[in-house]
Amino acid sequence: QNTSITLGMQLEPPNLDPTGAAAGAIDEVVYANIFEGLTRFGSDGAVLPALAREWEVSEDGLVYTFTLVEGATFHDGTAFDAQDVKFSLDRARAEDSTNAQKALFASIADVEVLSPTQVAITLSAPNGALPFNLAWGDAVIVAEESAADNATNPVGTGPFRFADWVQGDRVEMVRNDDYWGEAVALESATFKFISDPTAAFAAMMAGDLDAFPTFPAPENLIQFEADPRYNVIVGSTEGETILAMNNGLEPLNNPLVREAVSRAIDRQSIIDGAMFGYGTPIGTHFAPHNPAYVDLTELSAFDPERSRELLAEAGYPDGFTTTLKLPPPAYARRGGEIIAAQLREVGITVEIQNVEWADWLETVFRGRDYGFTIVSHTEPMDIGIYARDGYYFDYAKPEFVALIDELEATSDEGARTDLMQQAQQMIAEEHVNAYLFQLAKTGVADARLRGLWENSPTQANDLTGVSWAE
Amino acid sequence: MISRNLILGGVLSGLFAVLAVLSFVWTPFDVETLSIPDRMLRPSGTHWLGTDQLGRDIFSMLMVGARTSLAVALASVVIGMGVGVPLGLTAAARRDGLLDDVIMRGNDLIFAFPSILIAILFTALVGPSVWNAILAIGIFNIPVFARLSRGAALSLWSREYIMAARVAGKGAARISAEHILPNIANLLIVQGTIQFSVGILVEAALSYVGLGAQPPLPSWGRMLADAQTLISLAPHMALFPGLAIVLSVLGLNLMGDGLRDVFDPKLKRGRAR
Amino acid sequence: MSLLSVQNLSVQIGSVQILRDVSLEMAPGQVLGLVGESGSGKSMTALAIMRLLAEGMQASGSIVLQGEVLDTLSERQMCMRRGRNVGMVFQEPMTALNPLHTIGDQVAETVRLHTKTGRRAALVRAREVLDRVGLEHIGLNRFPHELSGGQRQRVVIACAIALAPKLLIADEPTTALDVTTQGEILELLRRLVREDGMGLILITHDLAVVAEMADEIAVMQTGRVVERGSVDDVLLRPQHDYTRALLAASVHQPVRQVRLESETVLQVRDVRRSYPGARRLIGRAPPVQAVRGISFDLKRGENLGLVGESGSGKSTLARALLGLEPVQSGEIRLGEYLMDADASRALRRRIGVVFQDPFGSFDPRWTVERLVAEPFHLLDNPPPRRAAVEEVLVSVGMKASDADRHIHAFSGGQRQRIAIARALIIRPDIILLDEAVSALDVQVRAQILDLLAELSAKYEVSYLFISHDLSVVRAITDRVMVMQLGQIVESGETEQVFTAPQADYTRQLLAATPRLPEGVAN
Amino acid sequence: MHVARRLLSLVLTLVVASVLIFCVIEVLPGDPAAFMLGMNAQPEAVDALRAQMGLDAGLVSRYFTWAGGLLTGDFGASYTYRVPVAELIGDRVWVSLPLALYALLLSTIIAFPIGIIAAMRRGKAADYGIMGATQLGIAIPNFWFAMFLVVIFAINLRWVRAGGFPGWEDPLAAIGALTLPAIALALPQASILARIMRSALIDTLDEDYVRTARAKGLSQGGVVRGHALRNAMIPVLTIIGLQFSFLLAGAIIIENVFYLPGLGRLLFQAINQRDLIVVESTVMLLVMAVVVVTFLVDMAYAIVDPRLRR
Ligand SMILES: Nc1ncnc2c1ncn2[C@@H]1O[C@H](COP(=O)(O)OP(=O)(O)OP(=O)(O)O)[C@@H](O)[C@H]1O
Ligand SMILES: Nc1ncnc2c1ncn2[C@@H]1O[C@H](COP(=O)(O)OP(=O)(O)OP(=O)(O)O)[C@@H](O)[C@H]1O
Ligand SMILES: [Mg+2]
Ligand SMILES: [Mg+2]
Ligand code: NI
Repeated sequence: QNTSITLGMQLEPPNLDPTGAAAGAIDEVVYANIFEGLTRFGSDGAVLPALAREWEVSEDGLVYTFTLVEGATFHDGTAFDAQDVKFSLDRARAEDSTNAQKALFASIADVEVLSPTQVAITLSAPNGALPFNLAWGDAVIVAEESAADNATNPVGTGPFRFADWVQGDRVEMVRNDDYWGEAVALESATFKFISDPTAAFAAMMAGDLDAFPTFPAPENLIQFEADPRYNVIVGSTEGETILAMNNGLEPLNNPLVREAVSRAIDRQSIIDGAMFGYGTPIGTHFAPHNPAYVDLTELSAFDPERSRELLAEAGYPDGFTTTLKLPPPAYARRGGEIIAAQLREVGITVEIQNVEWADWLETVFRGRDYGFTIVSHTEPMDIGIYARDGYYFDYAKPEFVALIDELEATSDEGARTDLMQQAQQMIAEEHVNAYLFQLAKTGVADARLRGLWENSPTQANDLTGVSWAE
Repeated sequence: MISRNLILGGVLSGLFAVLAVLSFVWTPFDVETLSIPDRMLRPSGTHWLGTDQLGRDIFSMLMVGARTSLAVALASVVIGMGVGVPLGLTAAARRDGLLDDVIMRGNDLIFAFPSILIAILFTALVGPSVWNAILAIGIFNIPVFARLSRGAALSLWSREYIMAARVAGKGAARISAEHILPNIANLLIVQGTIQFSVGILVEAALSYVGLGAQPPLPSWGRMLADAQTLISLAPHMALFPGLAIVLSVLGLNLMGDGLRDVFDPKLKRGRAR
Repeated sequence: MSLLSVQNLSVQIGSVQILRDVSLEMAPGQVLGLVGESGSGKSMTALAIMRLLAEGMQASGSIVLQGEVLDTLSERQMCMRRGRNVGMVFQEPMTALNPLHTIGDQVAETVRLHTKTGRRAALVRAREVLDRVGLEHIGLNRFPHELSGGQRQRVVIACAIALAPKLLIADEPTTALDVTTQGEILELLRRLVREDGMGLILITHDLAVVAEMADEIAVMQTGRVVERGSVDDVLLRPQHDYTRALLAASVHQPVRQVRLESETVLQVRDVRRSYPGARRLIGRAPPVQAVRGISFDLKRGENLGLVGESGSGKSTLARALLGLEPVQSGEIRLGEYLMDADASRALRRRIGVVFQDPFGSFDPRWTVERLVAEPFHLLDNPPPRRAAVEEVLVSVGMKASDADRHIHAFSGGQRQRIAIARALIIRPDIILLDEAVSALDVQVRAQILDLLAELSAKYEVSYLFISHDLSVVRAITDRVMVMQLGQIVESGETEQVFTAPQADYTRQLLAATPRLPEGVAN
Repeated sequence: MHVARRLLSLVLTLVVASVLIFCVIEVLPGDPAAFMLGMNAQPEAVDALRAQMGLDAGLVSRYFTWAGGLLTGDFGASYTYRVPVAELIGDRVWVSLPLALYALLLSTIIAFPIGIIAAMRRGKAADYGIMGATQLGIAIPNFWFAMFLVVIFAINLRWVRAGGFPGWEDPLAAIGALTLPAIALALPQASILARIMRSALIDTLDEDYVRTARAKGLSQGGVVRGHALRNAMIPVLTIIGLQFSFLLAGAIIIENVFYLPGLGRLLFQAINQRDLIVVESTVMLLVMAVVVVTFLVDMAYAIVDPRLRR
């Protein structure tokens, strides 16, 4: 009986501390395996209890009282208790915090230890999303003794303990026999980092890997599908892939021009050409698997004729020229080539510039020095970014900001759905960005493996339920 | 004597040069128009070498790619020669002087940076582009030409005809231009063709790792990079750009060899052994 | 029984005939001198005997060594004869030894190849042989670059005689050496022949050398032996026209009018020139003193000779006079002006130069017209180029139409004429001739010497004539200076210096110079 | 004396190179701290991280810290991995260096015999065959060749793994993992080396001392073994030295094809993550490798050639 697993990942995490860096690759290794939070995401995106067995919300929605599990210990042997929760949350929201998602904790006014197994979190304003926020990898609970070294020697409460990290090659972890919860089936797990898609394909084919949960080359999936040794697992992610437009830049500040751009793009051919058919077309910034999703693709249906008319109407009968900056992922690089060709058809000339992430963050995201860019927003439920002031696509229309503020303060599900749909409608009609497709999670695994996540509500490779078939 | 190498090499390199020039006015298909339904077609009567993952005609892409490759390689040879040869000539004219030392140590310094490192640094600095590739390969070429021309010039400086020119009151610059340069031209031409072929290879490598030509400009190296993950699905996508590189480099190298035979009869002279 | 008998030896490359029916005969213990001008086939003959011709050369005819027919032996068998039965010494001592092996190993190699001795025993033998050639003080573990030219040539000879072969072929063994060193090497060869009863084929272009060394002489011309006989017969009673012409050229004296005027055109006072020493980590090695305080005057129309062995500083002095290099002290005056490294063009115009290498002193890419006119750079208003070039070409005995050709189209003698034309074109007061005839065949040399004498009379130019060849200096100069280690050890009227040398060094030089016997016909 | 002089110029080159590398890399756009924290990071969090990384110190003081560290072997800590750079590089060197040496070994093993055969059969069919093959070898881009090697030997035949590196605990597996990359790297090297070997040998066979040796009674083969080969080593050594730089450049690309955790991949990754200190140290190390190899080759001349001793 096989009790170990070797997983492939395209990107190597820069370090293993999910509370100190943004890289999704960190969560892909440690989330739910090594580190746990008060709450966690299930494979369907639902917020489930984790280190907090249960919680209660006060009448006014301002105080959350979490009851913690008992008997949990950190991998270094120290006990887990309410003090650790306070420490972790205070650390994340502190003045000198280096938490990449510090905003998640912005609404917390105070964390109070009621007893070793009870913590009360007081908010400055009601926030129905707190359990959701605490499920993020950035909100995992760490111990004061080991927090500083988590980057290289992560110590959490999860079912696996960290064993070894050969930088540039792999991270190894072994089963934590003192785990407080249900024991996991696997005794050890290895995450191997293979950035090159060809090499990934070869490694999978050669049997060096048992699974590649997010396989980087969708074009090769046909071959895996044809091979009975492998299972191709296709699911969804939280990644809305968009052609972001710089709303603050002439002529993209003109909604007519933006609509022209949206209509010049044939989503299906991008999905086919860049993603080899994997991906769901979207017409707004919202995940199609979310119950509140509205299909607005018709608002920006492919229509080059109309696109040219709109351009003429906006005063650009001969089109215009701008830049298209592409970060490294294949969806951007490949999609960019196709979009450039499609835009050229209606007279818009784009100059493609491939940039690395660090460069993208500095020039596009922070410096807003771009015309178009393609990026996948992988955070769950992130339509709120359209309300941010000075965000990189520079929208933040007051009406929309008001809408989002109202949403934040609302906890009634029906009302929330309504507000979310209004928000979707508004950005789709304004064509803030051109909405392309929801990124698919395309994984490959040994046909005998059971229990791998199909979808990706957050970037994680939760191994707690994984086992080998007899 | 015109050797077989020279003819074969000339024909091969000429072929690519013609394709590159022709691509300005005509290609079988437009390389900027995509046709997703027609992607990854095998070679056929319509698409002589098949199509790529975005349905573009590979033969047309190769033609335009030839333009990129040849232009990058040529430009980098021009940079290398343009900077390296004057440096080498100056160093030779000031042999054993401080300037000579400074130039040659500078050369050693550049030489210590493999071209790919230069390219990586440039890319990080200004982003990837054809210019970046040209500059990286060009800089890498500088010490090659500087050393070559210095070495050759040094051996000429001890010749009596240089002495005669000095007796005629000519200065170092004038002698370098009138006597040295024409007499090392052969050597430079031969080395030029070789660096040209090296340039094509390096450009392909740089584009392959994403440091060279950027889309939508077709480039052989990038075509290979694109073909990489598709190699078992559409091997022709990897085969033809690779062959284009091999044949053009081969052509230039053969031409270089042939030219050397023409210029340097010493190699053909058999001596008593 | 004869030692070596060569019958009707012919060699051709493709359709080009290089040797035609060469026949030679020699007895043991004899020295056969093989003479002839450059390209006449002397080396080919030697290589054909050794069966070391390059691939693609076909030889025919018979070669019999000590009664054994060599030309039918297999390559393997031939390898066993080379080095053991017949040894060979080549011209260039600088390159004839493998730079990476010690001299001991190189001499021992011959021994180990042919006898079943171990390395140690072979080295013992090598020591003996090296002692015999006069290298008693040189260790076996030295490398060739650590030896002087003459010493290296001795090592090459040691390699060849290590197994006491019956025949030694020496192809121009002394051409690259100084007269004094040449004398020593020739003496060594003579001794080996005498002591071992070895036969020696001595190949040379220098008739005087053969005259001193050989018992018999064979004269070659364009691949044929044109005359063969005893030394006396050939030298004193030459039968063939070519031999006569060769002899005449060797003793040729150009007709010169001696015209000494009092005007001094060049005045050299205590000139010193040193080269910076080799660089070290910090600083440099002590400088090389190439010229150490030389003073002399050159009068208008005078022919002044400068002799001295290799490395004595002759060329260094010449470069200083030409203003090509700075001097550390002393002064060089042309008339009333000082000549130095940044002399004006007007000053440089007064002095021209002709170098040794007739080919290397011309840019192969330029036409003769441009080449000859190059010194016009020194003139502010040069005359029309074409006419001037044609005129000067004619004056050195060339055709006006030669101006359009490139330098490779001319023979060595013609090239040297063009070099002289280039020096003359701006009518300098002085022409410096640095080994200007050393690279030429005797016959061509005679012509050039005549030309120089004629031009000197016609244009009243003064010559500073630098050469290591005493007979040439004697033929053309009025006054001579003898240089050793950067200093002038003797100077005076040419005839006087040659007949009654004062300095030891001059006497040594003269003694070492081979001479043709008295009575060689003019 | 000569050794000391060369050593001095080596040190000088390295110092200038370090300044150059530091300056170029420090002006790169992109902030390591911002990269680490991603899109949702708040500015004060980025600033806090910058301070933690020591990035708020002045340029000059950071240079001296870094350069001083280089001397003592303390290269600082990686911005992203948070481990000592020396450790990171130390691990990678054990992949890159063996790979380079393996490729060098392969290429000499292939190049020497065929170069010698070609020289001795000059103008014959074997010579033309070998010369043609080497021309082709030079013209084939090694990464393209590597792609086909992977397809054939790893994916189709499954003789070796497609890539990756199992570590040196199992030396046989480690060597197996390096074999395809080394072959891909060695192909052009071997071709160039074989050509140089041939022409160097032909040149030395034309030398006067070869004629002298023949006159002693040495056969053609004996001359090649006893005299020509060692003399031909001088140009061959030069080329081996020069090729090292190409070998490194090639290795950087080949490591990507075979996903070997070597210095080249470390470099690419560090550049992308703006892990500047790793980039600086790695580039410096690679440059140092080229300079040192050039120096060693120079020293090797002295072993081969007595004229250069002392
Ligand atoms: N490898 C060769 N190929 C063609 N011709 C050659 C070759 N070697 C020599 N020759 C020609 O053979 C002729 C005889 O040459 P050889 O070397 O025997 O002359 P030599 O009398 O020794 O002259 P020198 O005094 O200049 O040494 C010359 O005309 C020369 O040009
Ligand atoms: N550029 C130089 N650097 C250092 N030393 C030099 C240089 N040129 C010449 N020498 C040395 O100066 C001395 C004189 O050399 P020079 O060439 O003047 O001799 P020469 O009498 O012309 O000899 P030859 O008859 O061989 O031409 C020699 O010891 C030589 O090694
Ligand atoms: Mg000869
Ligand atoms: Mg001289
Ligand atoms: Ni030294």
